[in-house]
Amino acid sequence: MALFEAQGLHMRFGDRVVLEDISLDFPEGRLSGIMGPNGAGKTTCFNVLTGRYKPTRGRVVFDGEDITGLPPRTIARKGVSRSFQLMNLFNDFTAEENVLVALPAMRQRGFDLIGDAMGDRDLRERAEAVLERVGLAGKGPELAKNLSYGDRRALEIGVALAAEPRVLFLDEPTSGLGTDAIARLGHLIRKLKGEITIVAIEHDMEFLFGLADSIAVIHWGQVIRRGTPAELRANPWVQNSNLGRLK
Amino acid sequence: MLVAFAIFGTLPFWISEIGLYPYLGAEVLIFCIYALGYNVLLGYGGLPSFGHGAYFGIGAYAFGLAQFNLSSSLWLCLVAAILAAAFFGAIVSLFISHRRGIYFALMTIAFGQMFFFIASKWTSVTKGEDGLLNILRLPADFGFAAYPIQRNIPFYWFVFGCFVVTIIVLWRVVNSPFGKVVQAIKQNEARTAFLGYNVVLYKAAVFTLSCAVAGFAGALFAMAQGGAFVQVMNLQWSGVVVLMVLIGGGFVSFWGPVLGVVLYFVARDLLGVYTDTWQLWFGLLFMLVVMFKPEGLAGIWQGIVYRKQKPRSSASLHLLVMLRGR
Amino acid sequence: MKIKITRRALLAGTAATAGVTAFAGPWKHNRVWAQRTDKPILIGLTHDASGQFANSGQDEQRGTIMAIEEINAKGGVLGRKLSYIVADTETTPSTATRIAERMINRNEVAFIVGAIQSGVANAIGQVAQKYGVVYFNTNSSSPTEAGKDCQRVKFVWDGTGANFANAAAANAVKTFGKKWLLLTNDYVWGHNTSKATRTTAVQYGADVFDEILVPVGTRDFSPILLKIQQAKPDVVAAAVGGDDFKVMRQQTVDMKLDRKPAWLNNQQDWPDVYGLGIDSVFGVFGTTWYHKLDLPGVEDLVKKYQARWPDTRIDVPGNVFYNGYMAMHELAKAIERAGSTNNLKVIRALEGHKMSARDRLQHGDAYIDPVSHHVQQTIYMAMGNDKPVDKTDYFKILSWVGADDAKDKNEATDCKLQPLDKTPSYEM
Amino acid sequence: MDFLLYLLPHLLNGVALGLLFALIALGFMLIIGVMEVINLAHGSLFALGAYFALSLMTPDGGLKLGIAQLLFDLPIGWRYVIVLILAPIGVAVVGMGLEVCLRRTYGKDPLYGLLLTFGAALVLEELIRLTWGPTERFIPMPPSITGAVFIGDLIYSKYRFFASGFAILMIGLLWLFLEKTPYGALIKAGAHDSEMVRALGVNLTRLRLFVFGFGTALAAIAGIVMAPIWGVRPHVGVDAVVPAFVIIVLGGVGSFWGAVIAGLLVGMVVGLTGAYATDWSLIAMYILLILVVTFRARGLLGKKSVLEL
Repeated sequence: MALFEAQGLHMRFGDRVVLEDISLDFPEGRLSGIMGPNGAGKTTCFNVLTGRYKPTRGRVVFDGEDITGLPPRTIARKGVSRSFQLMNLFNDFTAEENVLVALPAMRQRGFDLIGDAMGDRDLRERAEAVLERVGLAGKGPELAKNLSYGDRRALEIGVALAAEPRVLFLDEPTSGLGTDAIARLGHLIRKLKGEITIVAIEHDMEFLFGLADSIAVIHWGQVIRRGTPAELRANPWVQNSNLGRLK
Repeated sequence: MLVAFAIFGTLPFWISEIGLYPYLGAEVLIFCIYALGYNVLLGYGGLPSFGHGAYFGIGAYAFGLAQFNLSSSLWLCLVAAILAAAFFGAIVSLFISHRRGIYFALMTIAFGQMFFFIASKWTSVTKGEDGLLNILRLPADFGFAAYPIQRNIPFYWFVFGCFVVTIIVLWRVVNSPFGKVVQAIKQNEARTAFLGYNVVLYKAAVFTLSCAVAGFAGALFAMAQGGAFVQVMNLQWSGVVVLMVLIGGGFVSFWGPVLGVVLYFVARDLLGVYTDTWQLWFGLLFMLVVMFKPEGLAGIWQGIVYRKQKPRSSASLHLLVMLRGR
Repeated sequence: MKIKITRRALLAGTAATAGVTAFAGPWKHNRVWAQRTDKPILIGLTHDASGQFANSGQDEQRGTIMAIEEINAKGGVLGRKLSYIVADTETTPSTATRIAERMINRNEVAFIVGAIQSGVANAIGQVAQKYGVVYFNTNSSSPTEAGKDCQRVKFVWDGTGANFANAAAANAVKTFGKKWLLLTNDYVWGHNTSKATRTTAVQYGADVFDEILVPVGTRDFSPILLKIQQAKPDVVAAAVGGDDFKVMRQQTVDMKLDRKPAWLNNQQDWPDVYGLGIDSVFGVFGTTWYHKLDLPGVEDLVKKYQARWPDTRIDVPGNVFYNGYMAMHELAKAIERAGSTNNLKVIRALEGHKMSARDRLQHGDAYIDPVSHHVQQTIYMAMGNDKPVDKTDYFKILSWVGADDAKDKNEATDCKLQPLDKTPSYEM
Repeated sequence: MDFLLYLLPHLLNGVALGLLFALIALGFMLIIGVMEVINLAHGSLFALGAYFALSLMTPDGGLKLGIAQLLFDLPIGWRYVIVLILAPIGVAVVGMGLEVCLRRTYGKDPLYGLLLTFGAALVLEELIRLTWGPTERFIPMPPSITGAVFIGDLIYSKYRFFASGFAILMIGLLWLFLEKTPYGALIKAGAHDSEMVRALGVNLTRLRLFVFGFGTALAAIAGIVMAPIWGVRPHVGVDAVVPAFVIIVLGGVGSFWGAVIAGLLVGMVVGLTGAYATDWSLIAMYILLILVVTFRARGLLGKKSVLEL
């Protein structure tokens, strides 16, 4: 039984069809990948899944519940969290504050107007734990904008994780990273794998092939292939296409 | 914080000696309250309102009307002013909270102009351009004792008390979970929404809050002036508070608005003595600040402190954090 | 933060005009200090230098300053010279309050003079009443100034909208016809003035069939002008003020609509029209003074004005200057009569004081109404001059109405002055 | 039928007003659309245009240069045409000076650009007051475009016909310039893709300087055209900048036709409320704005812009 499902998604912007009859399912506890060339509709698909856009047609189902067209905040509260391709941190916050704001416990206290946000030991410990989990232990007091690129990416995932999601969507986690940082990121995601359900968009095929349990290939707004990495690797179509780096 | 309290807390003892006068002190403090409240919206929430004078004016009128028609209790009248400003702020926030940037700013102008227009037109209530006159400085009744605040110096102390309360409340608000969320919205509204926050509601809340503070300041101003006049609601005066907040450095410091208000009033009062064209000099000064030190006075101050205090002890760090605000 | 203190202290050092002041003792009566008799009497001039009425504010300032200089040339008052300080009230009441507080507490002025706009006059009046400082509202012509917003310390020198309405309406019904349309600026002055016009006009048999409310800040009168043409009134009685009036005049004259219905404009302030050409004067309107009145002394005043202010763009004195100038002279005379600068004595010397037509350079005698503190005076009706004798001769004076005929009867019921013994004593 | 006869002149007047509003907003639109700077000095530059025109039209304006006398000796019609060209150029120079100051705010929060121009507005207004005095001034106009015309039994201003015709001309010229010339293409590209403009080898700094100068020249032209309708006084600019702002937001930032349509809409609304509910005619424009922006986030034809961030 899939935890998260997309059923027959259609998406049109004006007269341009971006997504056409996309059906996907992401089983619980697995890491699923979505890949495809630039402009294939990956990111749009992602935005539809996480509630940023409402699909023209079709349904998005999470844990047996239809969440199509719900506002992002409602979807987020149900346990769907996402990272962003263009890094989307709170730049003037410290790393710790970035994580803190994302904690559901903080969200529940959001209309607390007089408490001390940074004075709650329990909250701060949780934030510290998240930072540690993404390899940023000790970097809590640094301003997000002063972190290195790799650290920022890790923090990006940390913020998504802090929301304590049941499904974590990662939007091109490797984009812009160097080899070392990619290796570090791979390590981090591998650690998370199994703990929660992960869906990643990626055009770095090598990276995704090494991590994912199953992969869907999107092209021209359609799912053109699905399978395990091994199956796809053997597929001549995928090998011949220019979908990304494949050693 | 201590420095500010020390300066304003002793002001009546020396202000006359330096050629100024207590009424100016009271007016400065009232505008500090207004500007600090405004800065929660602009500096922390990143929401530029160019029609905030409206809520200041609503507070002033509400205070006067409450005094004439409802009650002669200072506290009740103040509460009425705050509630009135908050009420209208809340209504407006319904229309503007899902807007951002320039569209937000423009909508606030449009609503501000509407309130200004209604206040000028509704002469049977507001007395139009003549002003709602004879608003009294009601005695501050603390239950066990009542203090008259008719004269300028006791009135100054009263305003100072209000200032301290406002500072404490706003300081707690900006450092509360709510304050953090508001700051998060300023930095990245979409991301905050994806973290499960109802950003529209938060924006509405922070707008309403700052309107309430503006109403509070407006009520005090009505007491200071002994009347409520429609001009404080016009676009120019709404612009002035933005100017004071930014020139002081509201974007980088909780205290920025205080510096800005002090600079604005003192410079104006002193320049005004020597020249009728103070607007020219002030405009030039303002342009220079925006060009060369957009972080404002607080930014300059921070620059000095940071440079001097490279190796910081924890005590001075603590002090610094208090001074900078964040 | 420390830097700030020293900077302030430094600024204070440069602000040498400020005397050393200390606040001591109970408030109300500590102002009566022994005065050295040669200390100048300081007058605070609160004239607008910016904002909508900057131009008029500067004109009345020329009047008050010129009067002060003349008084000093004759040796001052009670052996003391007059001196003055000026501050821009910006046509903004909150600024005016602050300036009044500063002038009284820091500069220790003896009297305050100057106002164009009623909100500013009220703001200053309230502060002045609190301390007991005598305040002259020189040029704000809102009927409320000498009506419900009157003050014991405040004296109103200009004719009000009601005076002009009284003076004009009766005549206009006879001359122009009975079908009247009111054009009312949608604020207090406009409403009060139109109300007075309506009352008088109806009394003389006019049919006021419509009243158009013009929002303050209107910059385009074309819809209104079209509407007026469609309605075809005999008389349009306009109570439109400030910039709105200037814009309306310009647009009406441009469309040549200034002749067809008769326009009755409440008051025409000289600074608002001078320099725009004689063609720009339109309708029939009131004024308290004109520089070509055929009276002894008028020409002298014009010459003195031109000698003193050779550079101003307003080449001849007008009503706004006149009000400031006359008020200041009367202040000096009142101090002389009172034998003191004590406010209560000066107030008593002013109340009910009669001023001869000769001194006022007007056709009729004037007096300061003890009930409302309003200077009841001659009101002239005028219109654009079709036979100007020179380039300053904009107005043709049609007639004049004496103080008692022009008087606003409502003042007596609306105005409730604070009792004199409740007014703090003040002397500088 | 009576009703229609009553309505018709007001409709036409509304269109004329709308064209004038659009004219007032053009320069503002160009600067906000291309440079994403909210130029609050628009009003003061508008006023400055009128004052420059005053100085060039008549010796009364205080210009004492010998060469100006040549101008004063020309017939008034020619003088007016020359002034319509020279005065905006003068204002454009001032505007370019302002742009140089503005450079320091590029890449920062758009609020800073807005604030700088706010300061500039104060300075310019005060300079006008110092130079020309606080009195109301009057610019002589060629008699051929002043006076009244009869339409049926109604009298209307000849100048308004001229002014609205002029507005149509300016709108048309600007549109042709933006759409049909390589410069226009560059300006439009600069609006949305400064990297592309750089890649084309165009000096972006100079492009911005030019656009700002051009925008302020348009403000000045509007100031000159409006002078006989609104009058000339130091603070007249406030009357221009607020409607310009409203029109741009109503039409949608970055949209040329949006601004024109919004101008017409505002003119129509002001014209009709002026006839039927005069006391609400001023606020009508704000109510219109609130209604439109409540239902259409980016105005009528707006595009996404950094000003929203």
